[in-house]
Amino acid sequence: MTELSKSGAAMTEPVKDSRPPSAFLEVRDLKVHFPTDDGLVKSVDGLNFTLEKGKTLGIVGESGSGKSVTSLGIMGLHTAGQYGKRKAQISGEIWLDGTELLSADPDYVRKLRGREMAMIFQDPLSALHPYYTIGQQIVEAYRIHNKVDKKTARRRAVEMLDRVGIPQPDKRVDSYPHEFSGGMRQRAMIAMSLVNNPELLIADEPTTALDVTVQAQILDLIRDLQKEFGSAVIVITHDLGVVAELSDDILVMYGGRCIERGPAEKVFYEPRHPYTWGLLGSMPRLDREQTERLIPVKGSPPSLINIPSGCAFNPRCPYADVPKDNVTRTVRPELSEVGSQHWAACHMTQEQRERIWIEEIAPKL
Amino acid sequence: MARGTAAGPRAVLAYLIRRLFAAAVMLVVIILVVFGIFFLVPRWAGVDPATMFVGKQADPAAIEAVRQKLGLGEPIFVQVWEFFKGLFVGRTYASGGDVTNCAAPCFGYSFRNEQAIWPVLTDRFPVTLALALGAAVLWLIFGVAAGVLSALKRGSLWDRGAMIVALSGVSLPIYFTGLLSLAIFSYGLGWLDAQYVPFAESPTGWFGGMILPWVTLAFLYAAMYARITRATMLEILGEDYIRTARAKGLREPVVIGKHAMRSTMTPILTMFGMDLGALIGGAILTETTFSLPGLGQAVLTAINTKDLPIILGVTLITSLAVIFANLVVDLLYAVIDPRVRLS
Amino acid sequence: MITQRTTGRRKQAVAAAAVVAALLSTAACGGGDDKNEGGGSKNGAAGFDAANNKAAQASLAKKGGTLKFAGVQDADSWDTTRGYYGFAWNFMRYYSRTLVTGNAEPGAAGAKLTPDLATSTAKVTDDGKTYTYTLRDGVTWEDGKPITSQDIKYGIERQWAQDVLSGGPVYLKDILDPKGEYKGPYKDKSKDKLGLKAIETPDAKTIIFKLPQANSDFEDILALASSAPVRQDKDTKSKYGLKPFSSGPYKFESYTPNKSLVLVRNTEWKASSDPIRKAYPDKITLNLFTNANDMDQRLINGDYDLDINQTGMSPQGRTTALKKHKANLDNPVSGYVRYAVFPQSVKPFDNEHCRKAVIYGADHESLQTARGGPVAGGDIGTNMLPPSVPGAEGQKYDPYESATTNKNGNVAKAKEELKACGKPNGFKTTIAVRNNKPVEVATAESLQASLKKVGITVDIDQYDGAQTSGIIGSPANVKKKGYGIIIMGWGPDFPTVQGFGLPLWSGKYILESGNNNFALIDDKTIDGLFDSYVKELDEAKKVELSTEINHKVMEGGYYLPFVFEKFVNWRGSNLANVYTTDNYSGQYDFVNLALKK
Amino acid sequence: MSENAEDKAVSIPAQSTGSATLTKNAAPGETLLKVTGLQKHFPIRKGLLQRQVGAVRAVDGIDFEVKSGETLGVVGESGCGKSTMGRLITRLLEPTAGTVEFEGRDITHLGVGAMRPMRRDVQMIFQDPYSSLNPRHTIGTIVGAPFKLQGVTPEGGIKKEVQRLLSVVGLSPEHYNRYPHEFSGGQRQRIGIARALALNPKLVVADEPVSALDVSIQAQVVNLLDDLQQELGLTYVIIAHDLSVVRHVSDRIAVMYLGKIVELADRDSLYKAPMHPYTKALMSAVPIPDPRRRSAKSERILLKGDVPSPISPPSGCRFHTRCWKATEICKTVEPPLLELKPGQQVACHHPENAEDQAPHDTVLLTAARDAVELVAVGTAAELAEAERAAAAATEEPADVAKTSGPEAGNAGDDAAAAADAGTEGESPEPTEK
Repeated sequence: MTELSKSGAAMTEPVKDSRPPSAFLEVRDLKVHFPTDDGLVKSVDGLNFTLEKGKTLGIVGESGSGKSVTSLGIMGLHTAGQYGKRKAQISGEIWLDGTELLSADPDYVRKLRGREMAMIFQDPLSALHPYYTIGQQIVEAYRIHNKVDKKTARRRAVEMLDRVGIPQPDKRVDSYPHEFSGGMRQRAMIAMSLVNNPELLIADEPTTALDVTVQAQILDLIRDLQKEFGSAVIVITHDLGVVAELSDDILVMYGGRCIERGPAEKVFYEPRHPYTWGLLGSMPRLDREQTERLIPVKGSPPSLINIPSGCAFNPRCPYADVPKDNVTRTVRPELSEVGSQHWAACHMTQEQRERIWIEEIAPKL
Repeated sequence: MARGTAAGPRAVLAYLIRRLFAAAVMLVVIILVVFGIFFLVPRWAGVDPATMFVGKQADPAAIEAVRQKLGLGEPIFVQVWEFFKGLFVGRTYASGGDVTNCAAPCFGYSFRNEQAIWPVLTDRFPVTLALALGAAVLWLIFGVAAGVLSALKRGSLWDRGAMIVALSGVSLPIYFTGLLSLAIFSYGLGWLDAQYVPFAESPTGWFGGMILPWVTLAFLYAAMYARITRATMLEILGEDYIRTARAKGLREPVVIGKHAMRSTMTPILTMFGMDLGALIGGAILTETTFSLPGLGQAVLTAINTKDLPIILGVTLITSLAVIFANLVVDLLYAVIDPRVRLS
Repeated sequence: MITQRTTGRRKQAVAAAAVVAALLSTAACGGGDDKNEGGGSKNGAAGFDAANNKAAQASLAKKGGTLKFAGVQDADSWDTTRGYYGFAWNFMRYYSRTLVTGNAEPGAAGAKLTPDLATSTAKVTDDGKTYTYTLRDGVTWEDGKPITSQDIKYGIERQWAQDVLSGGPVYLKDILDPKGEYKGPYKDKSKDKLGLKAIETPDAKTIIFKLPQANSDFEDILALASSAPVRQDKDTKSKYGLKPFSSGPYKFESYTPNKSLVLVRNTEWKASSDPIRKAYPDKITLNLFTNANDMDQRLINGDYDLDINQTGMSPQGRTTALKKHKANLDNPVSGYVRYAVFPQSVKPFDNEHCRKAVIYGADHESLQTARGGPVAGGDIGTNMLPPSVPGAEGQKYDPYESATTNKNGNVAKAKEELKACGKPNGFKTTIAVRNNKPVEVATAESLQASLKKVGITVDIDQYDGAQTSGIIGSPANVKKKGYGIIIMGWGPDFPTVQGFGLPLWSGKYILESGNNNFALIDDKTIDGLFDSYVKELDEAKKVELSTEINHKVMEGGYYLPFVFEKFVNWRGSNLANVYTTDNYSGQYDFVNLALKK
Repeated sequence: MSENAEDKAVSIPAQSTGSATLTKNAAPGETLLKVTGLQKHFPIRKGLLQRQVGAVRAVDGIDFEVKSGETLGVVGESGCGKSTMGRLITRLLEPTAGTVEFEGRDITHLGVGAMRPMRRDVQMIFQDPYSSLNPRHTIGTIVGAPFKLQGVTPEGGIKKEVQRLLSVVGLSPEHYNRYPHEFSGGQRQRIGIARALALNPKLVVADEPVSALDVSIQAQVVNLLDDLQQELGLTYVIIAHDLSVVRHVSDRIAVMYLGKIVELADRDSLYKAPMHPYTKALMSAVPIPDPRRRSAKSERILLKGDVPSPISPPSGCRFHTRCWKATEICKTVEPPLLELKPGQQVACHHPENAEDQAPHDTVLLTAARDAVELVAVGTAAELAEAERAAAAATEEPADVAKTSGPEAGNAGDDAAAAADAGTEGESPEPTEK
């Protein structure tokens, strides 16, 4: 592993007048808004979480919940390559290994990308450049951050392809993405992301475009590599199965905000938000006895331009009228601790939720 | 689109042979069509083409002689056959004790100017080629650059201005922009003397004389290319692999210049291949406007004087050039986009 | 002569002309370079019409320099036997000599013949059938060999080889061998290829022409470039036009058809042997353009000295030049008459009253305007004989009062004629007009409008102008298409009534194809007058006969003349000794042009 | 469940007359659709003369029946031919060989005209609710189109009927004049379903009906399909790649692999005791939304490599290149689809949970030894912890993976070759994910 001084640069960076981070990755009050002709799209609207090295955070949510926007925000990809007048508005703090990224020099953040933090995308066919060979793309990723000649870089690329389980890597390194199968492409994508041993890996729907058996291979690979490199991993997905397999902690997003966050086991076995209940009830499960009917969440996800006032989930929530004074429709609930390292944002009291979960929801799952 | 491993030299050769075969078929069709237009259509219209070649005091002997010399008495397929023979082994034009040898490659013989066509073509083709190539280089550079800048500064004053200029470039005919540029830069301000000077005589003079024609011809296309580049670049910038490139930590100029540009080149190249034919038309207009002694000028004079052999020769040589250039474009296409296989 | 300058490509150019003209006038204003203003100075232009029928700045002529011609139209051929364009004949005098030629003098004097290769004009026998010439001493080819009478005979014989050398005039062929017995030099069985019986060359210095029938214009015909000598060993047949072998003061250095031509001095030519040619410049170049506006602009800029085509400036260049550089312009009569002609085969034009109805009904002033107005178009044509031809009376002869009383048409008279024709309510007919001549189309439209007022309805048929001889040259086709009115123009090959009018008015010249007697005039009186003319050797009588022929033609009402054509010609400021000559129908006489000192 | 309540409030003509349902539809349990030896080969043409140089054997000889009123689920991975199969039985594609019988009538080669009455009875629902609706047509036009195509005027007119259908699928009748872009994904899929139901079909073939939808919406649509089946007595063939969804909706399930049905069984039999190794691997691969399972040291069968090319499928049993139980016979003899247990058919020489069909053949193929990997499930952090704890343990899963290499030896070559051609097989089935 080629070690460049990854932390040294932090001293030259302006440190925000703010309390120092407590974790390897700490996101504080992250907001990502996009101005459009129809209005301001509040894709992420105040998000907080922390992540330690070697641990995995699963971010779950439906399309439009802001989970992908969050990952791009951390990578600084909303500001890079923003052309024209309509720029994304980002605020908050992102502390990575002691450095605040949003206030840092963009070029400094650029240098971190691919080296300290890397990303795996959903559809490897479109995420890999169709005109360059797999090898060229990995070599490029390596040489941005390492002053080595092409030969060395190529050796490294072959090594990485071998590591992610691509057969005959010395030959396949010269293949183009379209000559790979879907699973192979995702392996190549992973090889490219990990070529610089990043300390933070963000996997955005890494297996959604893949078949079940290939998905199992890739999940296994990610797990394996994480164990080997000790990186912090954020897995973004809509599939509760994937999160359950990979994550230590789970963050459930709805309408651009976190509505529940906690250790995986807590979120699955003691969920404290009606939306989480809805997600669990919507899912047909292979590991349980056949149920007669699924329990869907009614209605559709909210528009991010007109997020419902109060609790964003209130129009779809079967328990919206449980708290008094119509509070669910007027006041936005903040996250509150409902257990050890477990937070949820709901107006219902702890007791109410506990009762509903135990009496009404859990038996039906 | 067939897929497979990278095409080997044999595949390229087979592809080339196939393409050349297709090109030959194409040329034969072109020759037949031109023959048809200039020999058959007047006959249907009840006009004897031979009378178009004699002077004011039309002597029947002269008309007959011309008919014989041009081979107009022969059936059309014999005429075509003679023409093809001439291409490869040369041919002899004989009439009234006057014998003219036209050595291979014999593209025909102009009775208006009493010249074999081939030397006319070799004399004039370089001018047209220089005009077309120079203009192509100019429009590719400036059109693509303007398009990229517009895409990157979308919605800015520059973008709007460039697109308005591009729109006017697309809409204005060459003879208008040509005359306008002549009027302003040559006659009016006297900055550029738009007068053709052979390269061998004075390279700088040649260059100076070509600037206005180049710019005029390039303007039309640069405008189109700026528009297509802008649109394509905007589309490409939204592609996932551009995001990937940024996620790797690449500098923005590399993201744009390498990753986005290569993809942007694909439709531009496609368009370029299609424009080559139209380029000849543009070159003819430009040559006319600027009195450049190229193929366009020759063919225009030939059309006015019904000098079929010149028209046929120019049509052939330009068709050859277009077909050849398209072949190059297709090969380049395969180089740029590995998904395109030569089949 | 044939003019082909105004071709289809003009149309496009004209379209953009207005804008460009506007720009130019502003640009020129800012120039402040008044080199073209003021007449007669050393560096200035001589003034408007300064070279029209008079020599401008002759005293400033210098020896040397490069005379630069520009043009949009190349010669049909530079082969003396094959060329038919007037400007080509004019230019050929640089490299070819004839027995006799037109005077190198302005105006009408230029049409007078003067000996060139010959020591004097012909000794003609009383019956007018034998012409004898003696050659000067010291006349040479470009390789230094002397020009012999045999060379002259051979050059003339080439006219017989129409199958190889088509395109040029064939007057001599028709006069010397009316029965077509001689087959031309290329099929000549005799050893020296000089088998034509009508020309005798007893020695190298003497040449005798024996005419089967007298022709009083014979010497004028011998003055045409097509009578120039050609040396047998240098005859490259059909390719001779690419590099003619010079007998004059200049020879071909290079020539690329439709592109450029360069003449350089012929060092073997001796000034002492040539009383006509001054040979001022060292070099003469011709560059061909495709864009007439561009060429005119370059003339105005001074890049070139002269338009070789001599058909007047393009409308845009003319406008600019008239405004800013009037002193560089001349406005000579071109020798052309522009007219409408009524084929008698198409009813009701078999009736002369119907023809006259059209003549009276026409608005002559608007026709003149359509032609370009008095300056660019010319004076209203009142009869058919161009002013440059001896015997012409110009507007003094105006049988239909077209330039005076009836210049805007005379509806009453026209109706009267219609009544006499038996068509009191008018009739319908068709005008045939070349589609590649916008000005002719405009005249047709003008005629259409004025005829409507007298009840004559006309359709306009625009036919392919490149195929004129095939379409209106065939009387059968004209009749079939019902072309009651044909719009055309005509100029003299050589300035006599025969050179101008014979093909148009003689019953003998009604041809099945390539016909130019569109009116199909088959009038014994007119034919008789022509017969008398060709036999008449007295110049004064010839003039009288010319006038009479003109009167007869006009009285028959076969033609509606539009204008005696004039054009606006550019004269480069750098030129000296410039003058127009009737020998070449108002063109500048090229042969003695000089650059200023 | 508000929609449910609404649904039931709507009277459905087919049901309102009670017995009419039975006369219209075949009696429950009767065979509605019978497929025998069905094949579809897409020719591959190459060269100047477009000679056929091979074929994508998308569907390569399958037999099954669908009984009236039941739901047949079809699962498989990309390129297994399931979508092609769907298009064949709805006759959107012409089969290369085999027969399709609908209500006892052979419809395999019926022409367009003869198929028209059949089209009323067989309807299709597509995966992508975005691209299957014409954006320029109103919902009323889209849902009413089948009436116009068939020349049928329902009682009370088309508009009324369309509005009724909209309420059946849980949309408001006021949506009649709106355009597709005004609807969310789930609502659009409901529109697609309404369109399919317009002519009161007997068989509905749904190709990935919920895979483009969000989880919470998926459940709505699954429930809707369920309700409609109960109320209208519909028969479904539901094609999907998601095993949990298929299990939830199906009565019987067919598992496809490379153009073949490898197992066809009752839902419960299949999920409780899968017989075909592929079925087993497939089910094992599904991630389970239960974090406790990983700490329970459960292990997973991890197949190696990719599905081979359908252009040149492996000989014998098509799964033998990736099967851990493959023996010589699997390489040479294609196993027939046999009913080894009532209601459970399987095409395997060495089935799981059943008697070995070729007990004499016991020597595993060399490739079979590396064909599969058993891996532990858990988060990386947990696994790292576990490893540290068992540092001295002799068996280390990660090590096995490393020494054997993911696709070593011959199997690796095959897989690589397959990877080359793999997506070629996808082209006839562009909608499959």
